[in-house]
Amino acid sequence: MSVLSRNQMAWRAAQDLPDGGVVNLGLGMPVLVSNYMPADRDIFLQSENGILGVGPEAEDGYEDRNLVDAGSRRITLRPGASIVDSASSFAMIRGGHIDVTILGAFEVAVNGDLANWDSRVPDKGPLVGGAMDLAAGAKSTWTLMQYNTRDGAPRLLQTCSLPLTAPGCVKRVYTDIAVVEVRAEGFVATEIIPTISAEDLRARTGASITVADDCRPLAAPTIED
Amino acid sequence: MSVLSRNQMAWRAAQDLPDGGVVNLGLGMPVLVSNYMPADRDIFLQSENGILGVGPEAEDGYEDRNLVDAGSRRITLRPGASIVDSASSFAMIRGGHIDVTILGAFEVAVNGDLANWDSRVPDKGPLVGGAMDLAAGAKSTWTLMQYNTRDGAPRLLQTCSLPLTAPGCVKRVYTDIAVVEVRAEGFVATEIIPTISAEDLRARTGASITVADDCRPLAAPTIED
Amino acid sequence: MAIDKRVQSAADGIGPVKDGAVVMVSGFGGAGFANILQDSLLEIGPRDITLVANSATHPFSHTHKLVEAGLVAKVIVTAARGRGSDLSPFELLWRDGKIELECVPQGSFSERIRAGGAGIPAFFTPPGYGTDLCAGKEVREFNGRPHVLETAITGDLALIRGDRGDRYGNVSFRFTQMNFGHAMATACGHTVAEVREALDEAMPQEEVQLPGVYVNSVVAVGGEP
Amino acid sequence: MAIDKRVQSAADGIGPVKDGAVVMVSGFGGAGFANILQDSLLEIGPRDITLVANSATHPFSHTHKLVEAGLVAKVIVTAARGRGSDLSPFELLWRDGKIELECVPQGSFSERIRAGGAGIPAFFTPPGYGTDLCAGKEVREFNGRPHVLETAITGDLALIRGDRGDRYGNVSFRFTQMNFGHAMATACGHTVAEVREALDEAMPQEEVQLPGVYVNSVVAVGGEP
Repeated sequence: MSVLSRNQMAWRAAQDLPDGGVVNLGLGMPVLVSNYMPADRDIFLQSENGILGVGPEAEDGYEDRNLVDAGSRRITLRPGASIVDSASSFAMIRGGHIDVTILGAFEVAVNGDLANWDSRVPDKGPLVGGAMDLAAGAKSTWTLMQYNTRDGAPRLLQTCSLPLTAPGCVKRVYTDIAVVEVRAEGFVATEIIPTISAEDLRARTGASITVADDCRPLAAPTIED
Repeated sequence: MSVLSRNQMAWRAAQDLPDGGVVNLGLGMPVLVSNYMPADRDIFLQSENGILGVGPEAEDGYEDRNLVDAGSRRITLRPGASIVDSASSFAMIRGGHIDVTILGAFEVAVNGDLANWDSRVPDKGPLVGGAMDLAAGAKSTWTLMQYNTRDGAPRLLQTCSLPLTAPGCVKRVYTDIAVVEVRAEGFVATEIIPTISAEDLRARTGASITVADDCRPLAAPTIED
Repeated sequence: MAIDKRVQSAADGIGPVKDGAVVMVSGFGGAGFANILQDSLLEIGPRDITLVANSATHPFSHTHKLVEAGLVAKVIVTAARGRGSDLSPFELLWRDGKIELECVPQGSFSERIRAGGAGIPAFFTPPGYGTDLCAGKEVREFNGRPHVLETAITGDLALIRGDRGDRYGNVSFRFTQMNFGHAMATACGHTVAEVREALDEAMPQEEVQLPGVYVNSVVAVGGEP
Repeated sequence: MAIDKRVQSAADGIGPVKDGAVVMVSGFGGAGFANILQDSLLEIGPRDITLVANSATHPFSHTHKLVEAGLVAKVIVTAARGRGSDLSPFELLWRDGKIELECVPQGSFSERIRAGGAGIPAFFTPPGYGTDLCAGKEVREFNGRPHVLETAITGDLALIRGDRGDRYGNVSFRFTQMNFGHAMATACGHTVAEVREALDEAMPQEEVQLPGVYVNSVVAVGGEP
């Protein structure tokens, strides 16, 4: 099996969402997770523009321009959904009422530091949105990202080189080649795709990483892109 | 004309309420003010349990036990009323969105200090409610009170002797014998009942008080008690 | 598992309560008292609880039963004065040093609870400055005006009263029934709502006043609307 | 005079705007942009305004027109990045030092505005700690965790978008149209709501999402629901 596709990565992260949990999915790849939530689990998706209970995207012709998520997608509501204003939505986030947030990331450090909002493109304006609030406020912050940059540089690092989103917040990292937990003792790989050796993984990591004793093969079903 | 009755005092204070204003009336005598609001002014009464737009008390048989004001009166709503929770209600009060609050008082000091919540009855528990928030938060705080205690002691003082509700908040005092403004230069009587001389008034006041150049007779229509 | 927060009894909703727990109870002005839940808490009988409620002595709230039964080590309230000149059960215990009392201005009380639910540990506020209730608190000037630093209140258990609830924990309130219920539900580890009516289907989103994320259990207890 | 906050035009609602005014504009994710009011503000043409809005560059919000016209001296936003790699008009002005930028995490942004309307000048909050956006801000530990001190944002003028409004200034929102509109309306000296439909009669209290006390003018502008 080769590296996981974006959809497969999203599928893999979705399998760990807690039944009955409240989950916020960041823009970009994380929002794909909503397509793969296990059917036997009842999960509420929160969107930071004030929705508790985001449903599927609206079908063509049934969109409502005032029913959007934080990523401007025209969506529907699931049964039991409710809507609040932005201040109340972030009271929910900051107050620890979100069980899991899955965010994109540029870099994650061995102490859980997250850098996901500023890649230092010259002269481009900043865009922080709710990233810092979600990273600091959710009970668990997971990231969903390629293990390495396009140039092959590591994203799992001893120390982040890019501006931080929040210190010490990341608990787990889902990638195309491994699932890595950020524990007190450092990065621990709990799943690795079969074609990658522990040695390969270490070479592609910018910090010390150990392989869990019970490390399993990282696998996902075939998903059409 | 003799001293004003409680209802006449309430009538007098009601005449100064601003058209289109938002007004909070404290428990006890101040709530009587709602009976005498000028018919040509459109005034919204706020109650700190979350009502904006308190209407008249409910008639017998039409009460709703869940529609009450902060004084537990079973009330109605006026057209345009809305209801929020306590945190939002005090955000409204603290945020300066109440034009006038009329509160009862034990003592008012020449610098505007208000004492209206703790008369130091031995062993009785405290009851502060929203008094401190209203006194500190309203744009204007007026008091409605007898000019003197039952024993004839002054309530308008150089310094309050009872525990403060809020420092420097009172702008105007409505009483049974005079209307007094609390100005930078001190107490200034702007209306006095005709049977009381300036000398009498000074003798019944616990601080220096001046009579305004344009001081008028304090008068109110006859009201059945 | 399809989420269903409806339970058969108050005791099922409350579950075990540890000695020393901080318990919040809604209700103000005669509306929104969670009395059936308080009766159940009395039977469960935890010791040394801290009670966070608007009043320790309101005759309509069963809070006084918890106090009289000796379950309460401390109250955080805005009112603790029995009616009339005789001492209430609370006042007798308080006079004899058998119960601790923290009296808080009502706006600071509601905002401290909201802050507890919103992840804000402390805030500066004008009300209470210069009064006995805020003696010893940190003071700082903003815009030339002194403010006191107030800290968040959080709890282990919130007992609130609503009108309708659904399987997702969404709650609606009738008129002024909401008062402190919303903030309390956000500020506690476990929230139980007693409601007149529990709905089989999801409440329409525009009727939800307290999102289900803040409610762990819903108990239908009937009663007049 | 019977209250009637409905006005015939956006310009009537906004009235004169001083140079240097702080103007807040609602809208997020494609919903709730007060674009007709922004077009009117463009015609009124105040100089050196500070714009408080979620984004300085959102293509659906006419905020960018105000920026391009050179009316804006400073923005307080959570996003200021144009789409694609080319620089947006905002980014060009910012690069050339012609516009000042304060970028705020979205939860702190919404809470600072709520605080502005709620009379709270400052609060401690976890998000942003340890990041460039909060460099230099006061830090204090609560419960073993570092927090930054954030200060309130208030404004002179709020331009918000709602669904329906009534003569009393009460406003309802459609789905996620509310976002920042509620907090902004509470935090500004003058608030104008553009709504799809203005009602002759009072909105039923249970439909009111923004109480009329926070709204000075209501302009019906039509548009799809």
